[in-house]
Amino acid sequence: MLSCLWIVVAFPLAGFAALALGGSRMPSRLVALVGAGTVGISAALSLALGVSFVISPPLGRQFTQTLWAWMSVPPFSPTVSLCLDPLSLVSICVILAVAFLILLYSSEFMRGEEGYARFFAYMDLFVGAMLILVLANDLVCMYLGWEGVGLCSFLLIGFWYKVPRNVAAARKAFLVTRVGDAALLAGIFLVVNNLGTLSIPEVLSRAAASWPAGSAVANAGAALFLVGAIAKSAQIPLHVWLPDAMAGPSPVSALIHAATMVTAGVYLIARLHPLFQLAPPVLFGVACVGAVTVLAGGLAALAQRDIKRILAYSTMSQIGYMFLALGVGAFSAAVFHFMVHAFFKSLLFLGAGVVIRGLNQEHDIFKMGGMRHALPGTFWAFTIGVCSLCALPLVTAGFYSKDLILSSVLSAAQGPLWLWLAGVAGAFITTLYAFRMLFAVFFGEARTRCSKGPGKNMGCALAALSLLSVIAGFCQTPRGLGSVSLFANFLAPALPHLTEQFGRRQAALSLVAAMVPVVGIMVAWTLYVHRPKALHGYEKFAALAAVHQFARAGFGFDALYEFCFVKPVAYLSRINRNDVSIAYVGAVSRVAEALHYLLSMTQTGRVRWYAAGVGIGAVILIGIGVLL
Amino acid sequence: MMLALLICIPLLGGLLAWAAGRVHARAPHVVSLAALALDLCLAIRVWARGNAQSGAWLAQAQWPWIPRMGISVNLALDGLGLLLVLLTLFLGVMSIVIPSSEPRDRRGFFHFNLMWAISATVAVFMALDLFLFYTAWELMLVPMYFLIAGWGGENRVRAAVKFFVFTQASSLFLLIAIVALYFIHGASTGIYTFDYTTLLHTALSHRAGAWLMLGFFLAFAVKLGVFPLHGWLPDAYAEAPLAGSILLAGVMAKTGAYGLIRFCLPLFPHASSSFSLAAMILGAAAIVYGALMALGQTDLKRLIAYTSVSHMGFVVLGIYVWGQLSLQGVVLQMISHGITVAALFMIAAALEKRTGSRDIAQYGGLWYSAPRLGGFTVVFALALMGLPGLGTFVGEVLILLDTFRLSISLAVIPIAGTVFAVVYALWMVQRIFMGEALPRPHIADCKGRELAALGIMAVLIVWLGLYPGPFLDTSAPSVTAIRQSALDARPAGKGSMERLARLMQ
Amino acid sequence: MTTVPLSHALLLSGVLFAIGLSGVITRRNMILVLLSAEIMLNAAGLAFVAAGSRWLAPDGQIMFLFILAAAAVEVSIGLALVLRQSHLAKSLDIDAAGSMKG
Amino acid sequence: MNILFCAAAAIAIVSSIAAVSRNHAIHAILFLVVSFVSVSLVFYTLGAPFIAALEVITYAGAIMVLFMFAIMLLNLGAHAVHRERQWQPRIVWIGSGLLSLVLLAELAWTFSRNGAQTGNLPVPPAQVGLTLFGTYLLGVELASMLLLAGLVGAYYLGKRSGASVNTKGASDDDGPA
Repeated sequence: MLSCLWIVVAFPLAGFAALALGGSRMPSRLVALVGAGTVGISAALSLALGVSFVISPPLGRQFTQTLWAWMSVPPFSPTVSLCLDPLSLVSICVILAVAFLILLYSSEFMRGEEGYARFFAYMDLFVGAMLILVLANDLVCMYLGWEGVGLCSFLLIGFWYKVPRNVAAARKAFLVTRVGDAALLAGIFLVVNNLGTLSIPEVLSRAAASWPAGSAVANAGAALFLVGAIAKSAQIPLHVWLPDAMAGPSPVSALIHAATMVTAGVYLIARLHPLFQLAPPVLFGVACVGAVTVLAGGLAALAQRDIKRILAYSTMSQIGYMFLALGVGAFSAAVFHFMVHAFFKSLLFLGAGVVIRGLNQEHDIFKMGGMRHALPGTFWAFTIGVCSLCALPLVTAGFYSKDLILSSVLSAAQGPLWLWLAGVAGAFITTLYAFRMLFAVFFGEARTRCSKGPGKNMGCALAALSLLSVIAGFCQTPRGLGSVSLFANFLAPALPHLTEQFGRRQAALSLVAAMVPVVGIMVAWTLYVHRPKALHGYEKFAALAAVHQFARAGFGFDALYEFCFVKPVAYLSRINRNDVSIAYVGAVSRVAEALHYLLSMTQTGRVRWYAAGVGIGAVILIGIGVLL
Repeated sequence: MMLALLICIPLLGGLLAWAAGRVHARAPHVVSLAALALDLCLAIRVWARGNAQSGAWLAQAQWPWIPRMGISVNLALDGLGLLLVLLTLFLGVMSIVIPSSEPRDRRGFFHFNLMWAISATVAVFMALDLFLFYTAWELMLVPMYFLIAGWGGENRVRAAVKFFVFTQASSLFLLIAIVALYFIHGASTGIYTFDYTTLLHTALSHRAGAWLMLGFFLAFAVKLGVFPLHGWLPDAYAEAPLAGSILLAGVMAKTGAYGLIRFCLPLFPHASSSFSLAAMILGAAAIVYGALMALGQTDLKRLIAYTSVSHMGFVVLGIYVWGQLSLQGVVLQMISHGITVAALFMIAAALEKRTGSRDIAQYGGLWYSAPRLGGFTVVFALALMGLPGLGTFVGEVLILLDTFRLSISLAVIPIAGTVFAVVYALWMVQRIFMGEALPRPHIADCKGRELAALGIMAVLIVWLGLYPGPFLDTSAPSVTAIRQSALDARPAGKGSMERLARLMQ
Repeated sequence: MTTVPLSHALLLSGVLFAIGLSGVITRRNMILVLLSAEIMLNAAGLAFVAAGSRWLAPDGQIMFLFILAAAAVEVSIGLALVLRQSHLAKSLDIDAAGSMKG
Repeated sequence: MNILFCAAAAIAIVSSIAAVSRNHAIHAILFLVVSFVSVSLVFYTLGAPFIAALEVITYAGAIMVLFMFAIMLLNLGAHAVHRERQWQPRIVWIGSGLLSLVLLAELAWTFSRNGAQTGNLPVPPAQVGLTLFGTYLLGVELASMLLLAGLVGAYYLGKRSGASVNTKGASDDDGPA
């Protein structure tokens, strides 16, 4: 059964091939069938694989399938090989499940768009690349998937290619992530040079054996991988592409820029965690990046008006939580949050998609309102998503995952208290912006008329994701609440389990953390619904307004990069359009011309001068003969 | 015999095509296509058969030519040469088969020039006699000059003269170096010969070696378009007719790299070793500089030309790193770059034919009317930037890995260069196919022969990217042999590479 | 019979040649330029004859004969040109022939 | 013999200098004749009587007559001497004289290193003739061709120059180069 692993990857790629070659001639129903069907089959197959994996686990709880030798230039011989272990199994199941639901949603959402087949082709390619990234047993093979998802992200952000803004956003996304990819590639080079292998398990075991903890080479390698992860996962300071990436269709934002691709950085660090454990400063750096991003993302989300940009900053912030967890060594907590986040964030994006479609591409939440009545089903789904995002205690999946992260931060040896405080503050801000969005969109009076509601396919997808957003948390509950540890135990062979210390202090602080969302909801209710006028006064304070502006602009990173990199490069290439480095060609011809001019001056037409010239020439020649 | 056939078929085909031009306007096209296809089949047959044999040389043939001066027609084909011959013939077929490459007038003479240029290029890849090599090297130049000057764009004469002067001037250095080598070898051993294998172990003084090496390097570097010597390149690439651009960028640039690998480094191992740091820096600089220049271009063909400068930077870097990986990477980079750049020139020609302009600002939003052309452009633009899964990635990653192994600080520049590559590749695609559509409503999408040619090339580039095994295996023995022969001659720890490596530790 | 040292004969030819050269360069009258050229030719012939005499070979004298033939032709053509030019330009000034510069 | 050579050489040098520097064309010609005659004497001392005779006959005789004819055709009179004086201020001789002196110094330095003597026997005209029409037959033929070409050329130029005086425009067109 496990040997069918390659088929899981092959199906979406086959779907891509079919759609790319013949998609333009297929009827749209067939396109959707091929596009979503191939992913659906893969999803079913992955579930079957999961069952088979649990029932009869392979040796070492790890199954490797080498498909072919990619390049064999010893000592560099990457292979195209897949590896199924608990981590990748969980990941592919989540990815395929979410991807299938989103494609189901898209089959209705995208109907009538120009490039319907193109959309599904890209999506299938994306799923295939994501599966390669997750399943790869080889660093270079992983890089293949890593770049592949980046490419699909580029193609899909620029899906509506006629709008220059979308095109620029697509380019920006690819460029920024490519900066990280270059670092990742350098990291791979470092690893293969020092360890002589590319197979991930081999790399990890050899690194543990030959690199002392905290050594420079381990730090350098981990840091390079971290840069790659930061760029891909839109963490500060390489997060600038993610808000712009919302130019793509909503399902794309849901699948790529919320559920799967952006969490690739988290997956990378989890996958290579022994390497990071050899580099404690880098690991601490991961936590810091996470904590900063949690806060910055949340604050920026609070200042946005565009519903998708709010969700984008929210995604950043939530991935910040995952980084926080990774940084303190709670790898399974990060993966758990990855799974739960995939469900509720795609739910939110899909819900937002319904609203936006219903309001004719209206993105501003303050021009929406009262959608509760127009789209009741969507309202409930969205509410579930928001609650899960805010980690409403007990009933939502988000609570269990976020609680696990915060308690891990608290009990981790290297986690100082301010990391936990940042996490809790982030949770409060999360609640604030999430409910601000919910209240603005679904409560109050309708400012725009809703023209279209979700159909059958979209409804199914929303319902399934809502369900998952609620129940997914119950496989891992904290000690006080049943102490279920299915998820962490399942991952244990791949990811070390962080043993939580559970004392009175932890319990008290956990309780505080759990209550934060409730307080947050009340504050949000007060600020945005009950007494909205309270907020209007803030503009009087220039400092506050400036902070608001600053947060809305994403803390000025865009402007900074524009000033430091984009402008100089553009300026250089513009002024040097005619290539100064080959100006010497012109100089050569000009010197020749000048010589020609000089020589032609001797051509006077006076015979006596010519005779004198002949005489001088004879004198010189004979003189040379005499002197030599 | 097979080797002579490989050279002679295009030669005769060219003559026949010229003659056929008097009979019917379409006849030259058919004749040269048939000749090249036959030649390609022969080359593929050599490839299919060759792997069984052991040793670096797959086929060899020798006839006396001017025995008194030690000149013979000495042809030999190893894996490296074979791959490049295959590339030459493949691109030759592609450049003929595509309809937009067909000129309006003087078709017979056009095909004659094309075929002779191809034939000379094939001979360059096979010649083991330096005199024969030089003859073929020069023979390559003349038909190409006529192609550019006769059927090029607006500034064709200027571009052709620039091309001719540059390459001819640099070739003279090559000639001087070859003759000097001939006499030095003759003086020291008493055997006056142009035979490559005999000359391989000529004892040279330090200074003589350095000067001769520079002579060789200059000629090859100009052909390759190494950074400060690329002055002719953007003009010639941009002004040449489609088939000329494909041959120039796809194949002839590779003769420079081939010359470096086959002649420059093995003949002068000491001098090259001291020179390698400078050459590597030139290569790394070219990667970034070419990318920057590509960003600023408004002419599509010039843009492609500058990306070519950038990619040839990788090739130079890989050659002078002189590692097994990097050389294998160079071979693969040459093949995939040849295919990529040829495809991009085809696309540029298709766009030029349909819109009547090469100015990128004149394009925009063309995806709507030509999605297939857009798709191909995306694929080959991705190949330009070295996306994994496409051939250029394999080449780049192998080159970069060996560079990284040699010196991390040197590797930083090309790795950063790959980021620039994203900018120009994506920007190119987006400016042409995306954004707001211009008033011009529709252009025809590619179909028929154009579709087939681009499709085959796209399949090949993916094949190279995902399963480069057959290509790497073909070139491995010859690359190992050449590399080893140069390494054996080189004293340990004397070269700048070793010094560099020590510096880095 | 005492013989003349070869160097004396060659020196004489050198002196005559130099005189002729300075005449060619300096004179503006075309006829006198031709005349100076005759002196130079003659000097060259002298060198040949002297060298032939040194080896007792007839070849030097034969060379003089050839020079003589060339001089005869040169003078006849040259004078014809001078006549024509003086008709056209109404002057014997050789610098006036600068208008022929292409 | 040596004295004869030296005397003849001295006369040749002096008369050649006079020939190139006289302002009156006829005087110059006459000095040139003197120069040629003295050079023919030098030839005689060098053991080349045949050449000495030819020098007198052809150079001093035929060629000089040609010059005479040309000067007479051009009708150079006293005004020509005056114009010549205007054209040739003494100063212009300095440059060319210096150049010639340098050339002469170089030649002298080269020649003076040669200590050989010229032959003490004359080379008889018979031997010259035999060699001329034996070894150098081809050269003789070429020289005759040259003379023929000179003849035709001089005739043609002379004819055109005569025609151009009368009908200048018409004759300029029909002449092939």
